[in-house]
Amino acid sequence: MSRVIFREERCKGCLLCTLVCPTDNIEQSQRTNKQGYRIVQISNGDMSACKGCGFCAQICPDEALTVYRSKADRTSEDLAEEEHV
Amino acid sequence: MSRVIFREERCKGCLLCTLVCPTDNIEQSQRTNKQGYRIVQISNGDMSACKGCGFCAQICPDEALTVYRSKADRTSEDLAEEEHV
Amino acid sequence: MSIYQDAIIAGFGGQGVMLMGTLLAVSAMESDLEVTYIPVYGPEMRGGTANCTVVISDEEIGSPIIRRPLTLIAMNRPSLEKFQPLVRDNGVVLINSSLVEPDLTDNGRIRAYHVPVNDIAVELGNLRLANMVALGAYVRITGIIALEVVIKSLSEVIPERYHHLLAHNTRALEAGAAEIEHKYPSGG
Amino acid sequence: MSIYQDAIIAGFGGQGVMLMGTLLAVSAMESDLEVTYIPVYGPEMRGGTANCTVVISDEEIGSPIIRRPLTLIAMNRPSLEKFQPLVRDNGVVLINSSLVEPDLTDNGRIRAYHVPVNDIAVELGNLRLANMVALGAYVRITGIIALEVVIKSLSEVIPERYHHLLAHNTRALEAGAAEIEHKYPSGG
Amino acid sequence: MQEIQAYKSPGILADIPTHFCPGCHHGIVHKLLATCLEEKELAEKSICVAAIGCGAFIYNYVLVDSLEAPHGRAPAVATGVKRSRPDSFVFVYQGDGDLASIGLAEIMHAANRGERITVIYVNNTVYGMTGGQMAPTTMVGQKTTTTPGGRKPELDGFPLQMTEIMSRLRGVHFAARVAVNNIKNLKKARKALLRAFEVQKLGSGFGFVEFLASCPTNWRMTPVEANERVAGEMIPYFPLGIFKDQAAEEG
Amino acid sequence: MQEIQAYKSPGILADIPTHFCPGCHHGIVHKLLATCLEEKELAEKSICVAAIGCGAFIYNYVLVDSLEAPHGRAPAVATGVKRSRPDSFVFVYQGDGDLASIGLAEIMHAANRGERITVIYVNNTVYGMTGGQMAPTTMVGQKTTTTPGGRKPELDGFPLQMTEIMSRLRGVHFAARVAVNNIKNLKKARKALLRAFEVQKLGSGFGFVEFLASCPTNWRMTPVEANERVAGEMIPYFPLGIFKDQAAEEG
Amino acid sequence: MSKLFVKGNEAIARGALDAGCSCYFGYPITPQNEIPEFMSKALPETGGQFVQAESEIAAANMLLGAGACGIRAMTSSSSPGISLKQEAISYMAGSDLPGVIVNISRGGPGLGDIGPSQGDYFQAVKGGGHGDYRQLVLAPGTVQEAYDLTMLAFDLAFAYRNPVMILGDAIIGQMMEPIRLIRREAQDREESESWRLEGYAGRKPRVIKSLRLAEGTLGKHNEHLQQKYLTARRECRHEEFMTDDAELIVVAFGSIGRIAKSTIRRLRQKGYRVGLLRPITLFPFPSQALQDLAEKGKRFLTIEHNMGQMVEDVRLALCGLAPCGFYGHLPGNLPTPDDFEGSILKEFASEA
Amino acid sequence: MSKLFVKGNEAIARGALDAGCSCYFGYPITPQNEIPEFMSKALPETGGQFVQAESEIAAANMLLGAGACGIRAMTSSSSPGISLKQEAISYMAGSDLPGVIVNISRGGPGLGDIGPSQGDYFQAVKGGGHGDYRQLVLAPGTVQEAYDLTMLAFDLAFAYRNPVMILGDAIIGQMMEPIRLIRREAQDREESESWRLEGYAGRKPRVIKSLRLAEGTLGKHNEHLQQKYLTARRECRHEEFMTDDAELIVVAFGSIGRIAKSTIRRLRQKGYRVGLLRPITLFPFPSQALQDLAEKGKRFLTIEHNMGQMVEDVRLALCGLAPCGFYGHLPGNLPTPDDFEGSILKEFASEA
Ligand SMILES: Cc1ncc(C[n+]2csc(CCOP(=O)(O)OP(=O)(O)O)c2C)c(N)n1
Ligand SMILES: Cc1ncc(C[n+]2csc(CCOP(=O)(O)OP(=O)(O)O)c2C)c(N)n1
Ligand code: SF4
Ligand code: SF4
Ligand code: SF4
Ligand code: SF4
Ligand code: SF4
Ligand code: SF4
Ligand SMILES: [Mg+2]
Ligand SMILES: [Mg+2]
Repeated sequence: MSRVIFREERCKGCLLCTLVCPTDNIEQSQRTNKQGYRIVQISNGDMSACKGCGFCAQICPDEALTVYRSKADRTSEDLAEEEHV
Repeated sequence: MSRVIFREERCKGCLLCTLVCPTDNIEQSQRTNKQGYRIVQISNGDMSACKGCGFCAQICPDEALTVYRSKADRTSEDLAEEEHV
Repeated sequence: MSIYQDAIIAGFGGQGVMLMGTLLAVSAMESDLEVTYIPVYGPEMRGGTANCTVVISDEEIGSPIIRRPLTLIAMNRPSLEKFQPLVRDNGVVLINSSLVEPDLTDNGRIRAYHVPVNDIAVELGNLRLANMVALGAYVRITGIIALEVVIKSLSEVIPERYHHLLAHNTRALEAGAAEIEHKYPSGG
Repeated sequence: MSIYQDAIIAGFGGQGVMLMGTLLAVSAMESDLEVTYIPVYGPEMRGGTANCTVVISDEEIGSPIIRRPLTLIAMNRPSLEKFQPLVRDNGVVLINSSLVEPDLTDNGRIRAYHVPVNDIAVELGNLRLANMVALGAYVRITGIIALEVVIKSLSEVIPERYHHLLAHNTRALEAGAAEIEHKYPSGG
Repeated sequence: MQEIQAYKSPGILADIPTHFCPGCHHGIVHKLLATCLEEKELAEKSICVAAIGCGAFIYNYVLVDSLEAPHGRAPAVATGVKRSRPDSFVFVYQGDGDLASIGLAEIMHAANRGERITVIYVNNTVYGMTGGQMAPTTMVGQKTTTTPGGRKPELDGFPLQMTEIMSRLRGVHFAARVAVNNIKNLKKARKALLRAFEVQKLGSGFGFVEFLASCPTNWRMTPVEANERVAGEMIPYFPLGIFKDQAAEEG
Repeated sequence: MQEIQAYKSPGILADIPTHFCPGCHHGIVHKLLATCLEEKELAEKSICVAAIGCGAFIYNYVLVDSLEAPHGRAPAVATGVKRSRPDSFVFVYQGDGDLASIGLAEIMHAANRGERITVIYVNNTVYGMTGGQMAPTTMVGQKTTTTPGGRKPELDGFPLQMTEIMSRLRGVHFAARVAVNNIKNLKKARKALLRAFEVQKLGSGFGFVEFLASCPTNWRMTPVEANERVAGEMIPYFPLGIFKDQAAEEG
Repeated sequence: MSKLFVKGNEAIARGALDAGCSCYFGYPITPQNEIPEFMSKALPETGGQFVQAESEIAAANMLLGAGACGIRAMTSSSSPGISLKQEAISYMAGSDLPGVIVNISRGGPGLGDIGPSQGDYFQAVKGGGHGDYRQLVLAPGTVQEAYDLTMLAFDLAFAYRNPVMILGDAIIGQMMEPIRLIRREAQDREESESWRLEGYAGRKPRVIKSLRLAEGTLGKHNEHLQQKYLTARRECRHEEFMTDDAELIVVAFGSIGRIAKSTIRRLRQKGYRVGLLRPITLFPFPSQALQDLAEKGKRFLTIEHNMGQMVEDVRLALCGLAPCGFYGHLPGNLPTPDDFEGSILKEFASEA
Repeated sequence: MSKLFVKGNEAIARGALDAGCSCYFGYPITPQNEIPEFMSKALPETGGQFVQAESEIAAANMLLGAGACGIRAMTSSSSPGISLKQEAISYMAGSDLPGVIVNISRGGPGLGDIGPSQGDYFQAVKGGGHGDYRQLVLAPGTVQEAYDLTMLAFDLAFAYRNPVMILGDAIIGQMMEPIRLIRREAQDREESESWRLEGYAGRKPRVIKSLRLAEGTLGKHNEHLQQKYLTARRECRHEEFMTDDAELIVVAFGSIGRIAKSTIRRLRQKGYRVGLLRPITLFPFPSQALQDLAEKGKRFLTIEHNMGQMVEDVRLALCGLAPCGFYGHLPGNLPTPDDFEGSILKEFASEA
């Protein structure tokens, strides 16, 4: 299972990560961080859908996300997809 | 017969008039004016070739020429030519 | 002695602190007092905190800039941390206790008023009214301006297209004032 | 007394008056004298006349600009008309008599030298040498510099690609000097 | 369980919060730029010329030797830099107000001279830093603080398409327009930027990459709405693509 | 014998000698301009904005209300004039150094805004007034006082083709390149200028006419040689013609 | 008439409109953006023209063009942008053209910051552009004055056919205060009739230019300009506060003048006999007022939000009659009344 | 070494080359065109870079870029062009960047003429750009000095990391005189090593900028700049001529200084005890030298080719110790020694 780590204090709640996640794995939370931003969280607290594609981390303007992709998720299809988009 | 009048003191001897005269009616003279420019004159002092087309006056950057075109010279060919060049 | 009051009003960008400042200032003007208002502006505002300074007096006002204010409205924690140390001894600090823990208050040195303005605003139906709750409380504490004048001035500072919200704002101002009367009966 | 001479050199744009000035000045430098040279420049030069000023001295030179020169070389009529009135009383005026009628000369006030420099140059085979003829004459009249130094300095002011013309220029300088010796045996 | 990091923060990107507003595309462009510099091993020899605009603080985030240029003049400053240190890698980071308004002469002349520099041009159709005034790129009808009734072409002109203008100058050897509004465009942007860097390494001419970017704050939109406007309104008028790649065309 | 005057000096052309060098095309352009102003009966309501260059003295020759603009800024000055007095007829007279170098931002933005002005642009591939330095239009290989070895495109860039650049801006409603080196071109130039004037009268947009011109002095040529260079070297790179005529295209 | 609560920037924009300004040319820069923003809405509504220029240079040159048409027009910017306008301002002075330029200055040099500073005094007063010209410079200290002086600026610009600068700072520009508007008669359309450009119909063509090549003409023009500046001396304006019995006079302009007033009030309460002279016109400079006070035996302390610029004009005015101390508040640091107390007390101590 | 007969402009270009200048950025303008023209030929021959910029603004900003790389570089222009460089100069000062700017000034304001004038003194010395900065200003009076001071300008620019201006006029630029060249050792490549940009390999990245938003930083920088300017006072240079026994000291700079010398020589012959103080550095200004003379009881007359600019610095230096008269030769009129005689004699009469 791949993992997404949030650095909550860096999140500005822009939701761009939610737009690019192919599995709708990220959603807005009810919490605000110290800066007053409404941060995001794993949808329903369930990490299992995450493909570890890293799109969320790539687009996050604030480097608030780190994605650890498990080898298992690294299917050849994913790789192919990455190449062709 | 058409006539070309030179205002010698205005001529700068650039010779552009000689380039556009369809009848080679203007040439450089040996004389310099007060400003030190070698001025132009009617070729061989013979005005008869002049068609009165006014090209020389049109191009002269220094308004040194005045052309009086005699009615006789105003042939329909000339007019046609003027329109089409 | 002559009338004099100054205030720093500070909070997050979206909390409407600038509007609080202008409303306070216009109310002072409508009370025939001298008043100046100065905001921070520019890239400093971006993302971070916003603040403004209001000076009210019955005499010509010299400086619009106040390094050590008599009063402070802190709408969030960073604002309290930044400005509380600057407040003059025995000065008034109004704290948005919905967002700021009470133990951050410098109780010995200043006079602190803890008002849960966010919660009151949410109760009134709109979190965005928190600023008006706070201003209502502030006006009641300091007594520098009559609450009625503040309410009357609302229509001057709120853009015409939002005038349908005037009643809500009025209620929020009143709720803030009421909270003070209730919680700090001796204060203000 | 100390050595001091100044000159305005003036003519049409194409007559090479700037070259005369620099050659005179470099010759002075080569004679271990102090010297300054200043040309007119910019749009004023366009089409119209050109002129420059040379000051030579054995002392540090203060002003490079001379309103009332001691000497004048007038290569054409407009130059004479413009500068002759400024020449100091008893000053030297060298006139290109190929282009300027003698009756324009202010004979009573100044010392005039009429030299047909164009004609002499044409005789030497090239009208463009007129400036050197004039300078040769000037040097002989004023005696401020030795002709030989001028001739030696030629190679410094004439661009290398024209060095095949050095001999022609030398001849022109000499012709100018000779004309003065011949025509004004007492002068110089 | 074995894991790899799916996206690695480039080492030259400072690990500090940015001053950008939530969802501002400047942040994404910064990341991409840093990534590409590292990928091409250019960071150590880079000199960044920062223009004035919300991107002015790039030196706080992309940690290479950096220089601040007066508003609009970054291409001239970069010319001075590159001519002084021809072996360094010189890139310029400019906004649309900076590049296409006050600095139009400087960008066009640096491009026309074929200065061996790379220009990263962030077009967000507005003056971001100063609070949302009309830019030369503001869309027709777009409301800004100085076009309260929307941009009117009869008075304010039409939005300038800089990549098109740049690509027609012969000194320009690479010109592309890209976006970072989704992963697909982000990848294309990366390729274009790498290619622009190569052009400078080849020493042949000027490289230009226009980034379409959002400015949620001054567009008065949420970051998500702003992100969508890039595709919905900007790309139709500012088409994406590689407009010129001289070396590729020649070779 | 009955006679007519074959060419009439326009009345608004001052009857005084010009400061132009022998054979300089500025003189011809001045005449043409004056003729066209009279023909369209525009002189009385004209405001001429003179740029800095050999044409700066136009107010001495073309006798209309005139204003001097700082070097390169004539289009901005003219914008101020036209916006203040929209009923006046505003034309600008600029050289290639003025317009295409220091003033590139101003001309492009005035054009892009579609200011209702007419720009007469005299391109002689050189800085005339200051003594023959390289201009943005100097031809590749052309020797000038600042390109002693000839213009080198790798260092100095390629000559800018302004009419092409202008005609691509949407605010521009008329753009043409003409020459005055012979009678045929002179007539075409007249037509183009008249058409540009009409565009301003229509109030639709910006009009631009580029005149290829000689500068015998700084080309170090005789006037005749210089005149020939226009056809021999300039026209091949700067092709003549009407590049844009919006009204004609639309209607 | 009732009061309006506005920013200094808006007060300037309103002052311009009420003075008959019909064209505005500007380019965004903090901290003066409220001026173009206000104008972009207000001018088209009254038939005027708002142009967001491509740069400060273009804006200044548009102003030159409008000035030549005899139109009341304005541009505004802040420090770096004002530096870019210097060539055009010099041309306007050289061409006897009116126009109003607003500098809501900020901290420098370079990009500096966007806070208040008075670092542009020299540029404004001695002429940042080339050549021997001056612009009239007005320095408001309150929002009301920002409004009033902007109106005055237009009148002076046309009376003297010269550029006039409003020199404020971020405090003046950003501060809000109540102001009272002045209703003006419709603008005198005749004021420029004798020289403006509008097409020569019915008269001889006019030329407006600064190039003066013919011998003697540029010299004559420079003489004419000097004469103009001498005449303009009658426009001197300043405020005095508690100077009558003061031993020490603080000289300070603009926002610093008003902040210093707070300090002075406080020190008066403590018994110090200190007063204030606040120059309102920086050019012409109120030298006479200073001399008058010096002759009464006062001492002087100039306070500026810079490293010492106006103090030179103060010293030149005092001309040895009295010494003048200086306290420079560092540009980049916000000034408050507290900051001036020490230096004033020190100045008291120094000679007392 | 033998002498060379060159124009002042060429002397400046040669001085730059001999001082190790490897980049030149310029834009044509009379009367300084010989500088770029010379450089366009000479620089490529020595492996340097000549760029004809699209404008004076671009040229100044190229200079800023080259300065940041620790390269010896130069730009040159004349009055209107120098006005356009003010923003960049302010940025250079604000970023502690070296660079040499040459102003061969001409008559103003506006387009003015192309003749000599000293109308740009204020702009050069008080700072025509925004903010509290100064550039060092050197004013040659001879062609030799034009060469020497240009070399010095580069040394000072790097010693102080500050822009340095050579302020000449059309006389200095166009005049030809013999000069002696100085052969220099190859340039010290280390002078900028501790701060220049070249890629961060082997060290930490560097940032060169003038923006200072964090509280206190801009203030600190302004303090640092003032300190720099105080230190620079040791660079004061001036020439004295026959001051020892003089009653009256003429103060004049640049070409006017040398022309006044002619007048003084002439007056000495007539028995007048008049001397000359010619400031060579205009900033820092040789105030001490003036004070020293004032203390010896001399009187002063400032002569300038403008309407009165340096005279303010003279009066500030004299500080009431002695009065200073002024004669301003009209910009636009050529100055000759005759022109100064009358005013010197008048000054003599006034108090004698
Ligand atoms: C000479 C000058 N003029 C104006 C400014 C103010 N200013 C700062 S940033 C900016 C424009 C920013 O817009 P853009 O270049 O589009 O960048 P963005 O912030 O949108 O990324 C302006 C006008 C300045 N700093 N200097
Ligand atoms: C700000 C400024 N920079 C430079 C100049 C000097 N200058 C005068 S005319 C000119 C260029 C003229 O060239 P161009 O525009 O091509 O006109 P031309 O003389 O060739 O017709 C220059 C650079 C100036 N007057 N002002
Ligand atoms: S790594 Fe991919 S799948 Fe997982 S949360 Fe991020 S975007 Fe979604
Ligand atoms: S993209 Fe980054 S900053 Fe934006 S919501 Fe997601 S984690 Fe937060
Ligand atoms: S009028 Fe025609 S034919 Fe006669 S001289 Fe002139 S050009 Fe020649
Ligand atoms: S065109 Fe005019 S100026 Fe030239 S030679 Fe002929 S008459 Fe003379
Ligand atoms: S103002 Fe716009 S461009 Fe600037 S940081 Fe915010 S969103 Fe980004
Ligand atoms: S220099 Fe060239 S452009 Fe200028 S007048 Fe002479 S020929 Fe014409
Ligand atoms: Mg932008
Ligand atoms: Mg040209």
